[in-house]
Amino acid sequence: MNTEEQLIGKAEAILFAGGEPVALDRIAQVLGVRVYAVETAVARLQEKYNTPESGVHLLLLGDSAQFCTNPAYIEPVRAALDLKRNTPLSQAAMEVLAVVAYNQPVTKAFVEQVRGVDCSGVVGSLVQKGLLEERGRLELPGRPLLYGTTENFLRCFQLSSIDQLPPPPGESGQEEEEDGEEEEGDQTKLSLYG
Amino acid sequence: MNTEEQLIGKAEAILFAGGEPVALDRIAQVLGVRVYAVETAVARLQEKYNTPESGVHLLLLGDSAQFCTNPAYIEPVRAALDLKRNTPLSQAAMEVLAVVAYNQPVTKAFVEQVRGVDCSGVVGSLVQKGLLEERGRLELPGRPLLYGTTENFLRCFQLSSIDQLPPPPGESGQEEEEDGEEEEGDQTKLSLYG
Amino acid sequence: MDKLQYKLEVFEGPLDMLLALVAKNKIDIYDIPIAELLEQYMEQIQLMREADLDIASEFLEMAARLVYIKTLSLLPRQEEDEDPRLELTGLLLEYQQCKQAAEALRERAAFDTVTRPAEELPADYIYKRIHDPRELGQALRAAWGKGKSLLPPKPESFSALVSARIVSVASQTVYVLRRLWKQGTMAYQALFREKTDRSARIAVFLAVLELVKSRRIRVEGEGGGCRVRLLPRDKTREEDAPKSIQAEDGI
Repeated sequence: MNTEEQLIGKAEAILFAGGEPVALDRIAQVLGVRVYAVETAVARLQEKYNTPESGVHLLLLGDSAQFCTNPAYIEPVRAALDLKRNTPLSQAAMEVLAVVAYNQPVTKAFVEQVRGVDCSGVVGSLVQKGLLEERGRLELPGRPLLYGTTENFLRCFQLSSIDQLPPPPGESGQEEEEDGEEEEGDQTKLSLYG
Repeated sequence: MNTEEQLIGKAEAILFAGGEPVALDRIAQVLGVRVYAVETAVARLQEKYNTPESGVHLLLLGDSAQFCTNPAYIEPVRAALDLKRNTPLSQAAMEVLAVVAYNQPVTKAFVEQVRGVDCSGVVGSLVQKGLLEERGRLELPGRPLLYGTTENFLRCFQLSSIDQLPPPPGESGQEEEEDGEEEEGDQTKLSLYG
Repeated sequence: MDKLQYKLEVFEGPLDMLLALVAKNKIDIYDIPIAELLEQYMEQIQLMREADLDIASEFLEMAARLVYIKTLSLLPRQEEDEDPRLELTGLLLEYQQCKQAAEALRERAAFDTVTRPAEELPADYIYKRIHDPRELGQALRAAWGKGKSLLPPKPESFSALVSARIVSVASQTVYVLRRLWKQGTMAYQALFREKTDRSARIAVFLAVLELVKSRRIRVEGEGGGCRVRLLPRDKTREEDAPKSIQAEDGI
């Protein structure tokens, strides 16, 4: 029913029209093929698109894929579309993101406990920026909201899945004071992601 | 400053991120090249994109260009992006449909009088769903629109013609106030549908 | 004077401030000299006060907490009692990791890709589900039941304000008699069903009153269930009937 070329073309059309990250199993379901076939199609598209000169790159974000512009061309794109430069995230925002990213899904109360300060405003603005999202509620008195990171978060931090986060500083951090070898350990770990 | 490949890539990135048609002279201005160079770049991109299997096509619209999905793949794209609005009919929609089906052609005012609530939204959405259609106007002050059911309606309700509608239990309802025997009548009729 | 020259840092919170003090004084986080830390912490709070900074309540809570830990550590302790400083150590470690993770994330941050808005494709609204035709009958019955509820005022009902349409009582007397002539009796409310505007409804109501008064009709029953019955001709008395009725009778 689908030649391979058509399958790739349809996946390309869906990802392109979607704008947002589109789940690969969604594409598989619509095209009536296995997820594996979509993964292969996406890999072929990535070969085609992800060259240093290409204007468009195809990113894998978790179980989804999304087209975006080649970062090398951000300046002309911003200029042509009158896009504002993103203001860098504040220290508070980075800390909240880090706590959520490594512990998700988490409540705001958890984040506040780690940071020792109220985080409502920061969490709200990260949700608004599309970096955090609500993930249901915790079945505890008060049914607090749970938060997790978004696919947009993955894109902004150049991760293809949340597993690709740099190893949490937790383990090595605790050893820090004890054996003083954490730097070496960290670097070997980081080199895997560099 | 720009190799030809880079120029093409930048134009591609701008057109991709723009979404809407982007004027070629705008691209030329941003990239600091002549419009002619952008036209050449667009032509090269068209060669690359506009194949029958490609998911994305590049259209030239006067002095602008725009990426869009290959029209041949519109169906899978719609399915994937949930652009098929096929949620089951609401109770309100079903009632409006029934009142029209048994009394067509009727005005919206008639349906509203029967149901006792405003029906504009529901009638509009039933027309959009291809279940109701306009059937001219009533020659009365204000010339209200008349509505009737469609071929698609017959298909959805498995009827080969409108005469095949099950006998309306509504008739006894209409007599309700007049003969005082509607309850008994209703029950016998309802047992057919029970 | 020394204190005033000390450049006041901006802290993310009390934990951030404590970590800075720990680092500055090379304090062993696993064996916190609580009295010394408390003193330095209070010094910082004092500096903030002098600089007229808003001191968030969290800073004061932490001060209270440090005082509490200090008090506990002065009390004699049993072997099995937990070191009161342990919780503070835990908090500081956790926050330290949080800061490190934030730093690692920042290095990865790249806000230099632009995505595309979703293409605006016309949706396919055509309904395709299959239903049992009998659902229509059920829906019709449900719909008829609802008509009894009150409609919001129709735009036409306001037209009376602009151009009052006068419905004469006489014409409605004829209407009531005609309806009853065929059936002899009918539900009172049914008389009003076709009368949508207020003027006609009032005219019908007045016509009913007049006909009752002239004993051409009788209203039987109560409330919503009451019915109107046409009385036999011989029971009426010509002299009581209003002129309009007489005119009708003459036909």
